[in-house]
Amino acid sequence: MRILISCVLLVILSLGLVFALEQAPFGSNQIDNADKPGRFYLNQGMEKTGAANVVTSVVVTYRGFDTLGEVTILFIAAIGLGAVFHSRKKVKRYEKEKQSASLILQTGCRFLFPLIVLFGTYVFIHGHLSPGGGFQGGVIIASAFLLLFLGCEEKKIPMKSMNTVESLAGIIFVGIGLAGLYWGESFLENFLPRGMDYMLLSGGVIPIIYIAIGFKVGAELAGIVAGLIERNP
Amino acid sequence: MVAVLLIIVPLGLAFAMPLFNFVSKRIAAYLPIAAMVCNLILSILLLPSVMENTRIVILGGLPPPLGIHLVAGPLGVGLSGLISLVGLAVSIYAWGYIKQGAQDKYHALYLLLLSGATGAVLTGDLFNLFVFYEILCISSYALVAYLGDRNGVESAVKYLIQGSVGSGLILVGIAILYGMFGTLNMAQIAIHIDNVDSPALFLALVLLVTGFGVEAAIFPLNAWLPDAHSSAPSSISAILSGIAIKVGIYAVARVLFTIFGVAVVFQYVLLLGLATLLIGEICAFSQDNIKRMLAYSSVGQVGLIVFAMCIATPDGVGAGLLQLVSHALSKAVLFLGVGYLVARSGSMSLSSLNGIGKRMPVVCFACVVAAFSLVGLPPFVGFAGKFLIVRAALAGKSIFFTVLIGIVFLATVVEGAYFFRMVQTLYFKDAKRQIEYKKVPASASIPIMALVVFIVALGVYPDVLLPYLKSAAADLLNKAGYIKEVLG
Amino acid sequence: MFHQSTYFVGCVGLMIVGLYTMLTKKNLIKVIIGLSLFETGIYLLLVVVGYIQGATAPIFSRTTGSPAEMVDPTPQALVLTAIVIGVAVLALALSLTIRLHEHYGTLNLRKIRGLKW
Amino acid sequence: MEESLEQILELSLTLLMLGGAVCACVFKDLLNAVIAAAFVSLMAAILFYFLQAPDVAMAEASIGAALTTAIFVIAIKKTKRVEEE
Repeated sequence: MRILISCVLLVILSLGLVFALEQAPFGSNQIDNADKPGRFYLNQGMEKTGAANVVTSVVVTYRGFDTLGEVTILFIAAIGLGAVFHSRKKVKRYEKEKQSASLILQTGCRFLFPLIVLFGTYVFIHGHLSPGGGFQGGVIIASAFLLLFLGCEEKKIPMKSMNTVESLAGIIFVGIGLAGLYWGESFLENFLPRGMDYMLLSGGVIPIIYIAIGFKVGAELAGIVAGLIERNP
Repeated sequence: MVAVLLIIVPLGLAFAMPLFNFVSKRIAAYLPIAAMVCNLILSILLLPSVMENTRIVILGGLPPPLGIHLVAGPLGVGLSGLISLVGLAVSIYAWGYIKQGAQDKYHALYLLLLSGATGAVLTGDLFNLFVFYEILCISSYALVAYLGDRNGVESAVKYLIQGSVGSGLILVGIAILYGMFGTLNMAQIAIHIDNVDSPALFLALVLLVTGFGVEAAIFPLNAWLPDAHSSAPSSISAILSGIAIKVGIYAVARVLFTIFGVAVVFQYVLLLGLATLLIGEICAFSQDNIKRMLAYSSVGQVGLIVFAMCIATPDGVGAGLLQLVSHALSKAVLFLGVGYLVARSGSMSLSSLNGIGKRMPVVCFACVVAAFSLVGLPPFVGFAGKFLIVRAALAGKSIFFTVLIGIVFLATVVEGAYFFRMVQTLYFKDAKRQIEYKKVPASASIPIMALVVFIVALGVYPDVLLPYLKSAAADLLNKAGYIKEVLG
Repeated sequence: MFHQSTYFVGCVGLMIVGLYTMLTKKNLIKVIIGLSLFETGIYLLLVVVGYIQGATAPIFSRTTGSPAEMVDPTPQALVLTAIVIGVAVLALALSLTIRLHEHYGTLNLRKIRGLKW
Repeated sequence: MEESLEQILELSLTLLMLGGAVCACVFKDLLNAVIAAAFVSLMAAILFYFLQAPDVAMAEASIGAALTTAIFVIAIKKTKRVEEE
């Protein structure tokens, strides 16, 4: 019965979607529309911000407020996970009779960990020049911590410094936004000089904000993974 | 320019909270109070100037059709004032009420919830509205499960599943609108939408209203509400009933009136609102659990507000907004008060509250005032709201609306029945067992009484609010004016 | 238009499969898997919306890149935002799932009925 | 010729992705279902690359295929592995 009802609902929804998508003039109508935001970003974005990757300039400056909200949402998820898992009694650390990883695995993890962190850092530092950026780099860093959790169980993530990094990065993001309001005309405005095109030091505040986002996302996701792993049933 | 601080101050304080925790864990409880005081002062200062002309706050250095911007109009600033008023009362209450769990995390989540609500009512960009709406929703999922008990976690899971399907549908709607018009600015979409007549547009409308309707708890989408509101800690129930639902209603109204503005749809939504009203009140009548009763009563009130707004005349929308304010204040008082009643008597069952009114006079008096205000008895603000709704509905002299108003009266009778039953239980029944009742702390009675003062004062002088309501209603209904103010 | 129709079938199909999983499955983790499939479908839809046939990625370089031949960058920025929101919701949902399993010892949604209408 | 090759590739990737989604829906063993969902994310990431969205492709590959799967596996390890009737 339940399956039947849901099938009927979904068939209606899919038919509606297919009809709607067939009729809408997607994509094609925008090439000659210079006043549309998308075209504007492409035509003027490089000149105004100095970032070669237009997606980055959209994410960080023009739609920077969305990005602030999005970082906030990850922050909420990390805090919410801590609040949901909070238990009244102080539980001692999870001492299960799990077999520790083999020597090769442990050594491999120790060897790979700095390399992965380095790669993540590269990805978010070059976010304004090449594909990638704060989110992608942050996730890569978080996955390095995940590897550390799986391979070397005796290593603990220093949660306190993690929280500090997270909080400082958030404050830097908001602070740069307010600085734009102070020295420029609006919140999150690019108030630094744009620098040489295609060089690492270009794009004004974009690399700074993306580095802050990278640290914040990395710390938050690593915190989420740590919270989930360390939960004792 | 100042309007951006309304969002940034709570957000920045929430980000900084882990740093404050290193200094002392006690600071966390004061931060929401500080942020809300700041927001309340800012909103009150801004309100007179935005009454004259709407302020556009540019973000990211590009003028409106290109970048994100905030619209500090009478509606947005007024609602953010309401949010910070109720938020301030609840944060003072929570200072003494929340004693278990990770308290610093509670306060951070609470602060983020309020900043999400403020951002959602101020923004002028469709996707930004979605992002702030998600901040509101996700922090309320976490807060509903804050106590970590059986019911709380279960209802949070239900809420999360329904809420995230709703946000997915909103995203599909945004994708369709962006594909058709190539912009996310609400004013620019509103311009283009008049020139296009396509079934895709109707689909986008349905998807957006369905998605935002999950938070607004319009009839077929309200299965999560009674569970979530009754299982959450009482301070969170108050903020969910008082603020979170209102943001959902605001978003639905913005989509219906400002972006689409198709008069044909209003009648269907109006009927949905009426169905919500009837179902909510009847379910509330059959409840024995007092928090569930209040939660269903919220469903009913949402129905009434949606009904009033979809009359779609300036009077109707203004009356709906007054009812919104009245419900936010009264339901906050009721949940806050009932929180201590339940905590002292140890059970949520209505019968365990027999005769408690003599032992906890202040809280019970406040609850009775708020209940009377919700029913619509004269010296309170609820009366003004319901009276204006009836007047706006009957203004057109159509038989259709006369019949509908009859149904609204019927629902009010049901509402009166269960609230009078509650009053009877509180005052006129003998307590079965004798329990030592501790006094309610001042951190609870002061905000509750402050809100009661507002309920009575606005009930006696509703004229204070009327000019604001009028321009707020114009802000919602006057599509051409909105476009002109945003795009210049 | 063969190009875009393929993608429309892909993203609508993914959304429908995800919603079907959410509506009919009883296991909570299965429902959350359905949610993630549904969201992947939406991301694909958003990117397809900004796609222009024959255009290149919106990244300038020293040698190439004319703005007229690039795809719309805005939907890509939106999808980046939406993906991160999705993973946040997912993490919260799974933490609630673990907590629910501690209380009830099962993940079958038909058996978890502490609250009634 | 090149054009049609690309189209065939896109079509087959889409079909693979849908097949993976159906598998994720049908599998009784939750671990298998999660791996199928990760496969869907991976295919979606490749499709994003074809759609000229390298940023999104990177994000989807690293978040959807890697991190989400890890979180799911951790959650399954803490709860139950088999979907019961």
